[in-house]
Amino acid sequence: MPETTLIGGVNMALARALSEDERVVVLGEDVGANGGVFRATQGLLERFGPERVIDAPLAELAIGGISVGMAAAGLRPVAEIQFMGFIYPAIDQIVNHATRLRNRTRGRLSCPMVLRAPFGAGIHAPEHHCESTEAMFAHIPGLRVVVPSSPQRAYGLLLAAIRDPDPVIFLEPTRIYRAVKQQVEDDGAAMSLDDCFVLREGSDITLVTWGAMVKETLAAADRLRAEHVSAEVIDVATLKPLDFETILGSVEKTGRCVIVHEAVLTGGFGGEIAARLAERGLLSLQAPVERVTGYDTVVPLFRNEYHFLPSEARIVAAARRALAFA
Amino acid sequence: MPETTLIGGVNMALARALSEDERVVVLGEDVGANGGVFRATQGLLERFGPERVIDAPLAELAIGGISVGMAAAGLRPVAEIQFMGFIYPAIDQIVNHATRLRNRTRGRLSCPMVLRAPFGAGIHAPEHHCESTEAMFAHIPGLRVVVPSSPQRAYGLLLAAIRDPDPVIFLEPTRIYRAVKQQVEDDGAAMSLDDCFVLREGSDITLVTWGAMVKETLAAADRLRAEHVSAEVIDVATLKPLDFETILGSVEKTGRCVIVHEAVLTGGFGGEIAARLAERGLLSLQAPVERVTGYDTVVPLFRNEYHFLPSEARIVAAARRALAFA
Amino acid sequence: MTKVASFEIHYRQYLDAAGTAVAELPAFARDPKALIPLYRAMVLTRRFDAKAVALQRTGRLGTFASSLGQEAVTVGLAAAMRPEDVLLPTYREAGAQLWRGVRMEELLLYWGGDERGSDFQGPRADFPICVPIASQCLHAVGVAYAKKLKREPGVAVCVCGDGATSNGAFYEAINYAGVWRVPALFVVNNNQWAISMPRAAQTAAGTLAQKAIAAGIPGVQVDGNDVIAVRDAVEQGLARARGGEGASVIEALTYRMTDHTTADDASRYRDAEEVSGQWAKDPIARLRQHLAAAGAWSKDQEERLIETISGEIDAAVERYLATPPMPPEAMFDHLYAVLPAAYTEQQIAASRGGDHA
Amino acid sequence: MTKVASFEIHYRQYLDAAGTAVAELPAFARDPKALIPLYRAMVLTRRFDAKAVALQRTGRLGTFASSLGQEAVTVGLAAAMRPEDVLLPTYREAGAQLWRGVRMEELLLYWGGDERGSDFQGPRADFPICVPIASQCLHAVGVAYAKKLKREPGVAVCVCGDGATSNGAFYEAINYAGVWRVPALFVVNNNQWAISMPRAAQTAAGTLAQKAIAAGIPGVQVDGNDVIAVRDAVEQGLARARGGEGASVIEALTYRMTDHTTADDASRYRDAEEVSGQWAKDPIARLRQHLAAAGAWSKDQEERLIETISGEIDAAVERYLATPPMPPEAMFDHLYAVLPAAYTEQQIAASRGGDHA
Ligand SMILES: Cc1ncc(C[n+]2csc(CCOP(=O)(O)OP(=O)(O)O)c2C)c(N)n1
Ligand SMILES: Cc1ncc(C[n+]2csc(CCOP(=O)(O)OP(=O)(O)O)c2C)c(N)n1
Ligand SMILES: [Mg+2]
Ligand SMILES: [Mg+2]
Repeated sequence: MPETTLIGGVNMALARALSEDERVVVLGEDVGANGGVFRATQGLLERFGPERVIDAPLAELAIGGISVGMAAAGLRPVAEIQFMGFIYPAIDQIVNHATRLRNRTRGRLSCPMVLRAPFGAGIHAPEHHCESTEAMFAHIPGLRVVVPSSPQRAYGLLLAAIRDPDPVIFLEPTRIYRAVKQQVEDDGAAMSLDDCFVLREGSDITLVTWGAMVKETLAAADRLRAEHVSAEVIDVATLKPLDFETILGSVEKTGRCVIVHEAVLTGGFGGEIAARLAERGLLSLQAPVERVTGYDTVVPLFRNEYHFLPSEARIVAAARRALAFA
Repeated sequence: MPETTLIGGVNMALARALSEDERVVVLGEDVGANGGVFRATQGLLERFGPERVIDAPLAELAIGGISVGMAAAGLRPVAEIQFMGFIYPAIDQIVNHATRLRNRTRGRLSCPMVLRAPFGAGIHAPEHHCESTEAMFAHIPGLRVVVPSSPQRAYGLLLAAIRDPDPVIFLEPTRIYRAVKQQVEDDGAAMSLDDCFVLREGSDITLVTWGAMVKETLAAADRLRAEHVSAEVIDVATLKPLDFETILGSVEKTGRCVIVHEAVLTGGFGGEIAARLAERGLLSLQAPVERVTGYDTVVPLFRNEYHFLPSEARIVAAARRALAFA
Repeated sequence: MTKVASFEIHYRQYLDAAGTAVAELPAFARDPKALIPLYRAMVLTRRFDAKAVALQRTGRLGTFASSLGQEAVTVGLAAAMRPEDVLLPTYREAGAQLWRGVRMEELLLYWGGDERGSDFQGPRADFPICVPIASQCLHAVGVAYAKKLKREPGVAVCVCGDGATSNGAFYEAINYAGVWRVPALFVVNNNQWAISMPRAAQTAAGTLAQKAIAAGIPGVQVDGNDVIAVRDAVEQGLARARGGEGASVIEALTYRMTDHTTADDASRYRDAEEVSGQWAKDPIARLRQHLAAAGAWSKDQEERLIETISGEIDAAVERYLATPPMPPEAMFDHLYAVLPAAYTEQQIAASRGGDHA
Repeated sequence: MTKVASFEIHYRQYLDAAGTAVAELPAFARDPKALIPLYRAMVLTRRFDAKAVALQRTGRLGTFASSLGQEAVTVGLAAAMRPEDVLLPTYREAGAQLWRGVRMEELLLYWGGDERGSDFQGPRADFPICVPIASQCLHAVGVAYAKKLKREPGVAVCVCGDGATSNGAFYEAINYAGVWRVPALFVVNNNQWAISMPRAAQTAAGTLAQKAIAAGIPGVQVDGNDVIAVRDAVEQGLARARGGEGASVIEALTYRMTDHTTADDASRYRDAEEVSGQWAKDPIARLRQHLAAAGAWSKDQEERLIETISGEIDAAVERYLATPPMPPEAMFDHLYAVLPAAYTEQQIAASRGGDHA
């Protein structure tokens, strides 16, 4: 079995989907000869030709809207937005059309499309290349919001997203695109879009996270283990629809919870999870839910972006606070 | 003192701002001769002329982006988006420019602009005329998000928003545009954008809301009073930055809280408030925080939209659950 | 300075305002009898429109957007289309939708606030009415791309208003359609107004057809009150697209004879004289005169037509009014193909209805 | 069919690739000595550019976007501007920014990931580098509107790339600028590539200048490697705008001689021969030949120029490298004019730095 990175998992899933389903097309800026600025679409033009691997003129609203039209007319577009910082013009098409076409026509038309975008800070890139505004999307009814955090999950979740009959936003954590290699079999096996992933079982505290922060969160769990604290680590992976039962089950077991995300605190999706824990898990909670997040400000340019991102140290400190609470 | 409606308060504030500060301009689709589709800008063209009351071609992205340019060049644009359902193309300019220009230039340039939009369902209008996606905006650093819910607050908060040196989204609850009349003095007095409004004091439970749901929430408080329950009603009014201290203070007093908003549950701003209550108010909470919200689906067309909206009955029931919790 | 490019915009008209042919008629229009279906459809559109407005005024319909005076555009474009083409309309194209087989009760359900009105039993691939201005132009490019890739026949026909041509979505759409050479056609239904904004306030461009130049595709202007000119221009645009020559833009010049919608009051922003002057160009009277002059239409036929049409409309209204609302929980039925478990609880709560706890 | 409108697009060049005048030079260019500042600025731009790339390669700068080969566009347009004009640049207009008084160390700070690089001490009203493609075009309309309303002199000069002309923001901007008749100028720096997308893949339009027709404003094409042509065209566009005649579009034809940015590898998508063939059109060599032929430039002058410029650049680099980073809590300093109390706690937490709890 070949070893591959997260971006490699994305590439494998795209190739698989293109070869198994002729309705699948890939479109976006620089996805053709260039293979995508991160190489997610590398080799696809050569294998599947320019009719199915489509370089798009520079217009994200168009990429969104044209994907809606393609999907409604029977294709399965997988569109790339070059960076999440440029996804905003497409929101109109997502909110007003992609997620509504099925409901609006009582199922006559539908919108099986995937919008992929690299997201998150920490890659030393210029402004607008470090967004994590997944919460804006998780608020939109009718959408699925998926965030892989390992090569295997990139492959399995992207395949699931492409096969899903409804629109999916697929956010790829740039910072860990090449962080680890894993053996990923190209067996066409999709993963569930209805379940969180328990990455590590534990009994003292639950750490909930997604995206690139999985890295620091696992490191924090290691550090806690050295202090004889057994931390359960959950990768939410699919933010919408949210598999809250898995999170709740874990917190009912551990009684304590730290939620970690890179996005700014206020209105971040951690708030939704914390709110639900307070609603349905109040009697199990032995300490307030902690949120470790990006600060409520504009991500600094890269010289200081590192100070913005949640660190392993901040996660450990939050866990210690939760553990010390009595 | 003249009696006026919420939309009247908006109109008064616009007229006041235009007459007291020559940098203020009003722009948007149909804001001129037509006076706005809801008449918010009625009479302004006649009084202030077409250079300052500007009919805009049909392009919301442009309305957002041009306002940024105007503001950076020393004007104080107050732009109208005809309905919140059409605000999405402008999000790009809000996230990427309006809220960042000051930080990006270390204060050299800034962006004192207001984007007004009618929002919310329940007016028997066609699709896309019933949005409440304020949570998407409350997640954007550097923005202020303001929602008036009475004629007086429409006047005072809009004046404050226009005078504020930073960008403000000002969402006007369409459903109560003409619901009540109030005496509003045109005295130029702005209200604070840093404080919630306690509309009614109470000791048994705190009801937190904003926008058109203030109406049902006050009605629910009346109903509860008849059951000898003393409900404190808070109109958040400024969602961002959030005056959480007032809410926390109230819940520390009452021990119970129901949050009411029209937006869909998941990722709604109620989640942020509930999460903070669970973080900082855990020891005061005598019952789980309840959220009464729109359902997690696309707002139905108007024949059924009424089933989507939180009702007085649902608020009362949630309050009763919270009160019965032991 | 060297000239590196030059462009011309042409205008097409066959019938003048009095119904007299001012140019040799295209083949389909030479036999006057062949024009009767167009006439019938325009009359139906106008009568249906009047009924919808009446229903709104009496509280039995929501806000409605009238197409009064614009019947030649909406009927003419649909008449040029084939079943396998896909229509992507705005809210002012009832004439085209009815021609293509959308039922009157479906349109009434839509304007009555019921999603089932967009579940057309007729043209299953046609798009529903699009409210966010110009956003459907992009869908048309996607539909056209799908047709081309799948080697399926058919053209995506997008209709939008004059206001829409100021919107970035319109421009991105025609530009993509041009460079990808997809079978699409953009019909700009220029009724001179976008709510209260007159055409001249939207753009400094002298014609809207010239917007096509920015995308490197052909643009043409037609008399939108001349149903023959509209149908002819659309046929040519469709033929181009079918022949693999790609997309084009047609600007149809017409006039919005009434309020923007039933929620609007046009007297606030435009002169009654401007409007009444436009009646002289009425598309229905024009074709009737043309037919009558050719001996192809009589008072008697007119009366019978009105009678039949009125009967059809009344029957449709009855079916509309007899349709009970969907149950509240239906708001979850088509949120996803299969409702995720996470939503079941809310669906059950919703089923109790708005007034319940 | 009646012709209702016609348009032409013209192309302007003064110096051919060999530096020979092919048309009568505009007034400002008749005295060769007057062209030396332009030459100097182009050389500075290229040397600065090379230094920035070197700093990036050695890990002392972040991703950098080179303007190699495009110096005539960026310098020519700035040279035509007045101080009271406002520049709205992309990331590839270092030449224009330096001409207008932005300091080299400021540009380096920007590319080094430090916001203070956009706090220009020189042109205080100029906009910072804009990354989201075409979004600055709309700002230009707003700035121009403000100038017009306040009866202030000055024109908003927006620069964007060929890729940007596919974006709705570009079109909405030129359309608004046209109908509002504001003092704005849109310079399309057409370097033939948008990362890996060749110009022909962006649009079916034969020129980008013709996009202006959609907005009803003039569009002209110039040789973007001829600094005289660029400056001349921009002067005329500015004169129009200053005279109250409104906005226009200039397409400057040039070529991106290197990778899109230091993070790009253009060999993946374009032939080395295509690139090397373009060196024959180099804007700097062209002007040098013109000046030398006129006896206005010597080897000696060239050597002294290089020496001075190198010294200036080295000094700027030193100042850049000597600038310590801002403290972490500075990320809150300019979030709002006055930081709301709700943020104080977070600002204090941030001041402890990323590694701390
Ligand atoms: C994106 C968007 N902005 C605003 C509106 C509100 N609105 C509805 S119709 C209309 C005018 C449309 O004018 P035009 O395109 O000329 O079409 P017409 O109504 O004249 O047929 C406006 C501004 C909308 N529906 N969509
Ligand atoms: C809205 C947006 N989408 C995508 C990008 C990523 N991106 C950066 S530069 C670029 C190409 C720009 O091409 P062009 O406008 O021709 O300018 P050039 O870089 O050639 O000067 C792209 C796609 C971006 N910055 N902004
Ligand atoms: Mg119109
Ligand atoms: Mg380019």
